[in-house]
Amino acid sequence: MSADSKVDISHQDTHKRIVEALLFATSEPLSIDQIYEYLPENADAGAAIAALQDEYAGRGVELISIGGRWSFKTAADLSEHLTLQRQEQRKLSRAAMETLAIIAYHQPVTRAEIETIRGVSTGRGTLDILIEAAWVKPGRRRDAPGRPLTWVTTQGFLDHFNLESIRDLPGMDELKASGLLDKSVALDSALTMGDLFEANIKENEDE
Amino acid sequence: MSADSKVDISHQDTHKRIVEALLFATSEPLSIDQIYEYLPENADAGAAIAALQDEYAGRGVELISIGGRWSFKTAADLSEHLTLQRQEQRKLSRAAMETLAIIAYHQPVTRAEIETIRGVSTGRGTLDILIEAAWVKPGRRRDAPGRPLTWVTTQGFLDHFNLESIRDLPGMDELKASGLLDKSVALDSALTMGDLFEANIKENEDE
Amino acid sequence: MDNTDQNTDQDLSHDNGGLLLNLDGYEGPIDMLLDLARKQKLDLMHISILDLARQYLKFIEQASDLKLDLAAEYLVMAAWLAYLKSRLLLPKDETEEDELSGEEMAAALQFQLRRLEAMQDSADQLFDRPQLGQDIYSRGMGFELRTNTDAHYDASLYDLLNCYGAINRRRNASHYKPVEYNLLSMDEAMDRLKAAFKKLPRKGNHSTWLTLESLVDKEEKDKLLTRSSIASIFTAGLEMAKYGGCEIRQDAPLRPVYMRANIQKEAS
Repeated sequence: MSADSKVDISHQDTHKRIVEALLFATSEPLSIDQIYEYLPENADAGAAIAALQDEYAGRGVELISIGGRWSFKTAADLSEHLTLQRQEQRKLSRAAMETLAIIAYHQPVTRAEIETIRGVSTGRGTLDILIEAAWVKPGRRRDAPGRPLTWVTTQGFLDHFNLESIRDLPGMDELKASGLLDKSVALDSALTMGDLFEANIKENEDE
Repeated sequence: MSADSKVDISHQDTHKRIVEALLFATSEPLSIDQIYEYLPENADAGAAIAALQDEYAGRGVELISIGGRWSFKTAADLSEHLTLQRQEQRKLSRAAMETLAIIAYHQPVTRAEIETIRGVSTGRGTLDILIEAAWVKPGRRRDAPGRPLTWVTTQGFLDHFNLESIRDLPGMDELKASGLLDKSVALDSALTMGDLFEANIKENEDE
Repeated sequence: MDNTDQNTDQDLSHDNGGLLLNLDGYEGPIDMLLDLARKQKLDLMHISILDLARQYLKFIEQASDLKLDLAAEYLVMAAWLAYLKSRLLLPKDETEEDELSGEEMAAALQFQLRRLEAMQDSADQLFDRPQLGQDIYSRGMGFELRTNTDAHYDASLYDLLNCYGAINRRRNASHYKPVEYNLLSMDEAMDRLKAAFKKLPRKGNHSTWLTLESLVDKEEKDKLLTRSSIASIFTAGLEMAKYGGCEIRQDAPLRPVYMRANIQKEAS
């Protein structure tokens, strides 16, 4: 008899382990009937579940019943610990970067003006991103029909781009000189290139 | 003092519960660094993991380490009881299995070395299958003429075959001791037969 | 010799009757050699490479008798094994020090076979292990851990300026009109050259030399027009010279360019 009951216990333990593994590995909560499909005929799924529920009580994971189906869930009191605060480095989209550039150079500037300059309408998210990054903020309303809101850059913008003031942004001339605004260079440079007929041109210039 | 140590113990318990919930919630193995992201600064993730590993030993679900990452997995001995949700897996060709074994045991290994060991050129699809299964990936280029690419196994390979590390590959120690994994010998034998095979291999690759 | 060969022939056709049919099952000649070796039921360390070479060559012979198409690699292996066989049977040639001895070649082949066998066994052992998704399972209901992200945007001043430049380039491009440059065309240059030649006095078949410079309008303030005039008139001169209508001369580099009309040719 004692040998028999030992076998029973070890069987019960195996059944409990199967239920445990099963509930862990399935992608949906399981009903008692579904659990029985995985167990030998003589098994007691109810006892296995009860034992597991006891063993997991107070742990980081708990065995709970939802509408008669069983499932492991992380303990409710840990939810805040399982949420991660993350600092993420993101690349600014082209649209956002252009919008920022226009606000920087043309501030205070309305959304309509930004769109005119960019030649495309500005998506809802674009300004949001710049506000979230704390680089732009609303300025005064324009004294014009509809009193549209204007946008200006922030101190945070100056800090990030290491600018003393907004006046330190390179002007159009400087942008041109750096090649950032250049369009066609070909024929203009023909005038300044080395001369085969130097004498000729000098003659012309003298006159 | 006793109050303090009580607080410590309860903190430790909370940390353990967080780690437990965390590892239970994710299907991907997590590194210690990833786990630390969820814990307060003073926490000891190693101690929490050690305690959990003890507590789960012999249960239906076990805490195991794969390539230095931690994950709960169902116990291997329950495999036959959990067959209902077995995923239909594509049977790998013998060529692919051999190639995988060669990469696993000889890594980092070049394609030419794989071909020398197998004595045949590697079919176009063979490596593809292993890459698609996310079991192998390109390693560093070899510092040799032509700077050939080497191949190594992935974290996913360890995960799939339930290996803690490459050192735990079956028979690894014996193979090493027998000199069969010796790179320099491999090259020597490549020299003896390689000349004869080379032309033929190239022909095949051109097709 | 013939006798023994015939014997082995019979043995082989008996032993390896299935072998011919199973050629597709081999991953290559070494794989097949390994299978032949395993049939010797010996530890690979103690296998007779010479016997193995004989069996393989016999097999290849049979295959060619049956006109089976063998992959090139099987034939290459046959050639190598035939060579190995001769090296093993013939007395050592002491003069050829560079080449491996038959024994060394046999050892290399044995190593190849042992290594391939080890890898094949390892592959089997590997796939006998409990596999994820077949024998062991990871969390089925793995939920996404929530992450609250504080986005931190990164952008350089260069990006900002480059973008502003791009906007301006784009705006200008949208109003782009081809600039009309004031240039002297080839036709105009040709006309001017011909008119100049006509005004000049003739000597025999030729008119007087004139300089290229003299054909350029000295009053012109537009430097680009001046430069294009020089280029166009010179090119027109070359065009005319091509069919003998004029001659061009320059005494030295950077000296004036002279042109004169060749009346006879021009007329003809």
